[in-house]
Amino acid sequence: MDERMSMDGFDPLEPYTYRHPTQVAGVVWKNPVGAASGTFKLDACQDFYDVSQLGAISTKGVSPVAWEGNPTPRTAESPSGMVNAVGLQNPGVDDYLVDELPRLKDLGALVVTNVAGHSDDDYAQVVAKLADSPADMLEINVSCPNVTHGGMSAGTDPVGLERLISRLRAMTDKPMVVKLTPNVTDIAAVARAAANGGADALSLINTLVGMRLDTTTGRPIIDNVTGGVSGPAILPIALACVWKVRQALPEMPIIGMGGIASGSDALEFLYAGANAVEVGAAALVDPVAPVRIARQLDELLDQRPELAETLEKGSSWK
Amino acid sequence: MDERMSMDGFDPLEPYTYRHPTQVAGVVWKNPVGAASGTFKLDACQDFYDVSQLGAISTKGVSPVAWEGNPTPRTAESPSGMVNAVGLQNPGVDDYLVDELPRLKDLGALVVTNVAGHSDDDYAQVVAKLADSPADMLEINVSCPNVTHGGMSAGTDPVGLERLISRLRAMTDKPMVVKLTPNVTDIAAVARAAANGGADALSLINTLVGMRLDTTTGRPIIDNVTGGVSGPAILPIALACVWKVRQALPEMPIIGMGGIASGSDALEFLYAGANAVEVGAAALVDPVAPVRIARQLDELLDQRPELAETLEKGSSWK
Amino acid sequence: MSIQTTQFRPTEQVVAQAQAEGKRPGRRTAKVSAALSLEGGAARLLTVRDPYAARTASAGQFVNLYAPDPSAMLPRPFGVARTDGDELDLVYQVIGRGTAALARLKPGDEVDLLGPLGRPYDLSRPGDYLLVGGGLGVPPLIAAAQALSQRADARAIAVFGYQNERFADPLVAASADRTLSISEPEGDVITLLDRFEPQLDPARSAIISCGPTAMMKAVAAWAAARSIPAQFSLEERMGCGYGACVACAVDTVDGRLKVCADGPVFTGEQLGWTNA
Amino acid sequence: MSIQTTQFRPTEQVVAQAQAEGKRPGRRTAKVSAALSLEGGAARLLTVRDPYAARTASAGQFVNLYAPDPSAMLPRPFGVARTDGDELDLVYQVIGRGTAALARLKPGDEVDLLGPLGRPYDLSRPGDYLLVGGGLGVPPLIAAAQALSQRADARAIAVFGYQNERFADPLVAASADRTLSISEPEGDVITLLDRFEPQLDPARSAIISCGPTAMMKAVAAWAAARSIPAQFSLEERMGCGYGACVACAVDTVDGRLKVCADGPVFTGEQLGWTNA
Ligand SMILES: Cc1cc2nc3c(=O)[nH]c(=O)nc-3n(C[C@H](O)[C@H](O)[C@H](O)COP(=O)(O)OP(=O)(O)OC[C@H]3O[C@@H](n4cnc5c(N)ncnc54)[C@H](O)[C@@H]3O)c2cc1C
Ligand SMILES: Cc1cc2nc3c(=O)[nH]c(=O)nc-3n(C[C@H](O)[C@H](O)[C@H](O)COP(=O)(O)OP(=O)(O)OC[C@H]3O[C@@H](n4cnc5c(N)ncnc54)[C@H](O)[C@@H]3O)c2cc1C
Ligand SMILES: Cc1cc2nc3c(=O)[nH]c(=O)nc-3n(C[C@H](O)[C@H](O)[C@H](O)COP(=O)(O)O)c2cc1C
Ligand SMILES: Cc1cc2nc3c(=O)[nH]c(=O)nc-3n(C[C@H](O)[C@H](O)[C@H](O)COP(=O)(O)O)c2cc1C
Ligand code: FES
Ligand code: FES
Repeated sequence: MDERMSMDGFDPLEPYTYRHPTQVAGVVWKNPVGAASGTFKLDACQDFYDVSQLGAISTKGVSPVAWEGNPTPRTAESPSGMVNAVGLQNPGVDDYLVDELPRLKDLGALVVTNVAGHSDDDYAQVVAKLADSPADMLEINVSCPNVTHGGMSAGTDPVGLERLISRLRAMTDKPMVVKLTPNVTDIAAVARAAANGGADALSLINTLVGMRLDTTTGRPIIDNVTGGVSGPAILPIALACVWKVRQALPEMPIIGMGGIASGSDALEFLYAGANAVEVGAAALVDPVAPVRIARQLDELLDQRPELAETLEKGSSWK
Repeated sequence: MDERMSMDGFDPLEPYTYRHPTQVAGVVWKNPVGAASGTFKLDACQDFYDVSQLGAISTKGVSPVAWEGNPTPRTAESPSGMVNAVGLQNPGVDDYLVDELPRLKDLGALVVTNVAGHSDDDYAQVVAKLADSPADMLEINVSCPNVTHGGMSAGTDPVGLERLISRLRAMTDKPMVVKLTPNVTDIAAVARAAANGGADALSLINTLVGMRLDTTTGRPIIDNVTGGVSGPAILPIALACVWKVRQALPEMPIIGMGGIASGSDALEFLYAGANAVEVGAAALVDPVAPVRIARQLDELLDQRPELAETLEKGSSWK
Repeated sequence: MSIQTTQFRPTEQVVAQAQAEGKRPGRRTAKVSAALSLEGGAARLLTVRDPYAARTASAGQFVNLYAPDPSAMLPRPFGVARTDGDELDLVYQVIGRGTAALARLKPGDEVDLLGPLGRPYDLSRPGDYLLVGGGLGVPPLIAAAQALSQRADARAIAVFGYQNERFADPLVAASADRTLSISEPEGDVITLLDRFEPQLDPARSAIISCGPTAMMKAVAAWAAARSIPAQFSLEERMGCGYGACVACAVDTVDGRLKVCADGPVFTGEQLGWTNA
Repeated sequence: MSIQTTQFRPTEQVVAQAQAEGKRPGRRTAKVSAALSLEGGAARLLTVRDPYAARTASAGQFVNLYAPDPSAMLPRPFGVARTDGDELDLVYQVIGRGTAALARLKPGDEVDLLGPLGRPYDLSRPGDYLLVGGGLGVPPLIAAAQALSQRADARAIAVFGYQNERFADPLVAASADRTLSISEPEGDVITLLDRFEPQLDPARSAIISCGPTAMMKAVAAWAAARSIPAQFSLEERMGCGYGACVACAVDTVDGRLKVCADGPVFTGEQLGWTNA
């Protein structure tokens, strides 16, 4: 009953055989729990656990060239959450192809490469370079609130999004996931546009636009003024987004995320209609959180054979 | 330093003279802190404090006829927040005019009457009946996510909103506040539409669409499936909305709300650009919270003479 | 940059101020006097020192406890189970996050509370009261037994149904005139009521009940068939617990009422549970 | 319906498992051994029992503490100030919500922690170390004094500037060869460095520093003018503290690096703080 006690014996390093795999757009994940983009770094995380234990690893957004990101401060706390404006700092796709990606594959990880851009051409350039790479899936991030051009704007306009995804679709056979923003009036409309463009799966949600101010100075804490809110605070909002998209697109594979901090939270996303989930902010405050959550979910699924069966279909409660 | 201790001597009943009034659309509030719509009921709250102590009282949405609201369960918890789908249960405007409104006025409260509708005609009917009432301000709620027609849909379409507000504007001289939803791609566009329609002030934010599921049954906790998320969890999102609207409309009076639980949170909204604030969910978990927050803010404003001066203008950090 | 939903406000101070002004005391911080596990963990007993709540609560009323965890914001309502001077007892089960956090409280710790809240059972008539409870519905009935034990003109017969462990029997037996109980494999409260019926004078009896809705409806039917007046204490998910948010609606013959402020106690007539 | 960001995981168990596999231990729960106020409340000392962190931390490294309040999610990084067997000392000031919650911890309470994190000061050269600290930058320098006190070939001269109360003097004096300190009305660390200069042999000296950026830049200029190698420990708002999120970027001659994982200690050269 007391959850605090329930993982006393949890050992992120002990060999563990997951009993409940899932599938996302035909790709088998050994368990339904992945690391979310931007909250996983290979060098940092492999010190704490074996990265092949996760269902998938979604890497930090990669852009055509190196991006230096936003000035600091880049983060602020909020109740049960955090606001970040990293601004997609990354060494660029060429570096990614020779460094992080091969190392991740060598370690046995299932890799979802997150693709960032300031323009349609940017996305196309990155996808072109990834088309023959060992990446298992591509995740097109049209939902980052922290870059001035491209980023979120690409994910708020269904017409532009469908055009972008159609273009990228033609460039690769890799399963293509489109990552959606919740900062829209109708997420189902955007999801449909991504589907029409040829998305094989959707991941949601990216962060919500938010800010904090310092009441001693009266100024924003984050240099970028606004940032993206993540963490448990956004859990109910993310669940509603997943549920709405599942209602609109009954067959579309969905990777759910937003505030997941326990196996029970992950299970809630599966009931809302996700086929798999990813863990973001929770991994920042405990490096081994994604592994813990994967084990907790595995145990919860043992008690729910009916759900395990339909897992790959995205079994919402309806 | 330790906030826990800072209000040891707080006495919601002790006579207290507020030193920092504000103005919203020409109406003087004795302090910048009001009770948010839907989280205040006269019968319940006056047992705990003198309701004239607050800057304003925003009453529960009133509709043309009595509404029975949604079936239960109507609420679920979320991390640092709650989801509700009350569905605007209220006894209707005729009852309001003879019962709650006169009683509130007799007690010396400054009353912001929140107006609900399923259609433009509904809103018009209520505003017509309130035009000659003793209500100090009207707050047009075009942002409730928990009713099927009208409600939030009215607040997501700038064109329809401008038309609605223009129509209501012609019906009354009362200061008219339009309450905005954050569930839109561009809140500034909606704010501009309200301004063009003739809004004297804006209040934001209403709740964000969210849901929770019961992991023992796999079904939604709330009968209405989705509801509106409020409480500290939404604080950073609300601050960003206020800031964006303040940037778009430098002169528009703004009543800020969303997750305020302390005087310091209230101050943060003033820095983001609000002229006044309202307390919602925090009042549900401590009846006297709005009074406590008003006192805390009053003390914080003592140390910020520069802000007190510009308070009535909505002094954002820029 | 504060994000606390409350402040530390010692109960004595809050209450003294409120009473001086004729207002009800708001949320306040009280000390835990005792925290025990009952009958191998079937339920827990929490004793809190809050003179105001302890001295003013009537059977059927409840208090809001707030989890010692600001991220679990909403109130946890619990029926007042027993009062003793400045202290009140709550009997509860660990269900989710909030009750798990409450279960970690130790004597000397602090817990925030509001109340007493809601309208109590009407125990004004003399006669025999059948206190019919199931599961975690028993706490207010323990309080009723305690109240009735002070009276010469009334008797309390506890009729408790459990899933397994009969964790509340010792608590109610201290005050009730008789304690009948049963657990699931053997039957339910209707089994007990049927057995007790020969000793019952319907004309001078009343039923007060609390427990799962299905159980209460069965009790209502049993009572209606015998024309015994019955009162029921309802549970509903709450937003505030004191009447401000209308989260806790229930349909009654008087319209949609609030469980927290118009109840939690309603008569069988109000609920329309009067068909035998 | 769990919404906890962590689980209770006793430090011994987490560490034993990680070490057996050659991994670093993740977040874990440690016991508080002591919690004191220093010099009339200018700062607080928290002693935590975490054998792994205590036995592996080097001066300049930090640990993440997590507020005993799930709604304050982000880590609170604190420089390790002193270690003693299985225990480590942290010296901190109450700034906001998280440190306020930490200040309520009592001996016997539990607190979650991660670390040690980051790269330590390089203390490998023999000679004189000037430990130049300001305000709440002094904790890692106390650790440096402790480390240097174990060595025959090095001396530690603490040069501490305070706003008011000289709260850390007794802590550093226990290990430093000399302790110079000053508080604001009288001057700053540059005042002290200037005074000390006659006794200084720049060729066999090094500066290690931590404190407000303005102070460290002044120290960097002072050091550069005398060709004394200097290392600086930076502060930045963090998302994770262990290198996963890139929230804590700093521009260096080697490009944009992470304060938490590539630092917090950087040389004056790396920071480009080499103009006298
Ligand atoms: C008037 C009243 C009196 C009650 N008296 C008792 C009692 O004496 N002993 C006892 O064990 N239980 C009692 N309950 C039920 C008790 O309030 C819930 O078991 C408890 O709130 C669950 O909290 P949690 O944090 O463990 O669950 P969580 O699932 O974490 O709670 C999440 C939210 O849902 C609410 N919730 C969950 N289950 C219920 C429920 N069954 N009823 C109402 N709200 C719920 C919680 O209050 C909280 O707001 C009473 C309920 C009401 C309405
Ligand atoms: C490497 C490093 C070592 C540090 N060592 C010490 C030390 O030994 N003693 C000490 O008193 N302080 C130290 N600090 C600063 C300390 O981390 C902050 O004072 C503390 O996090 C404030 O937390 P809060 O909850 O009181 O403030 P809040 O304002 O409630 O914190 C909100 C968020 O902002 C972050 N934050 C606020 N101020 C700072 C700051 N100055 N630096 C970094 N993050 C901040 C918090 O970590 C938290 O994530 C160090 C900082 C860093 C980066
Ligand atoms: C520090 C940080 C950096 C992020 N960077 C990216 C990114 O590069 N690409 C992306 O698609 N999402 C990024 N995200 C969003 C997360 O992948 C995730 O969608 C979001 O944080 C919600 O999940 P959570 O609440 O579990 O964190 C980032 C989130 C955080 C907190
Ligand atoms: C239970 C409940 C009922 C509400 N009812 C109304 C309403 O009738 N009209 C309205 O405009 N807003 C309503 N709201 C929204 C609040 O007024 C407020 O905008 C929102 O909750 C955000 O503020 P908070 O986080 O402080 O609660 C309601 C909120 C809650 C929690
Ligand atoms: S719970 Fe808020 S009115 Fe009953
Ligand atoms: S704080 Fe996350 S990388 Fe440094």
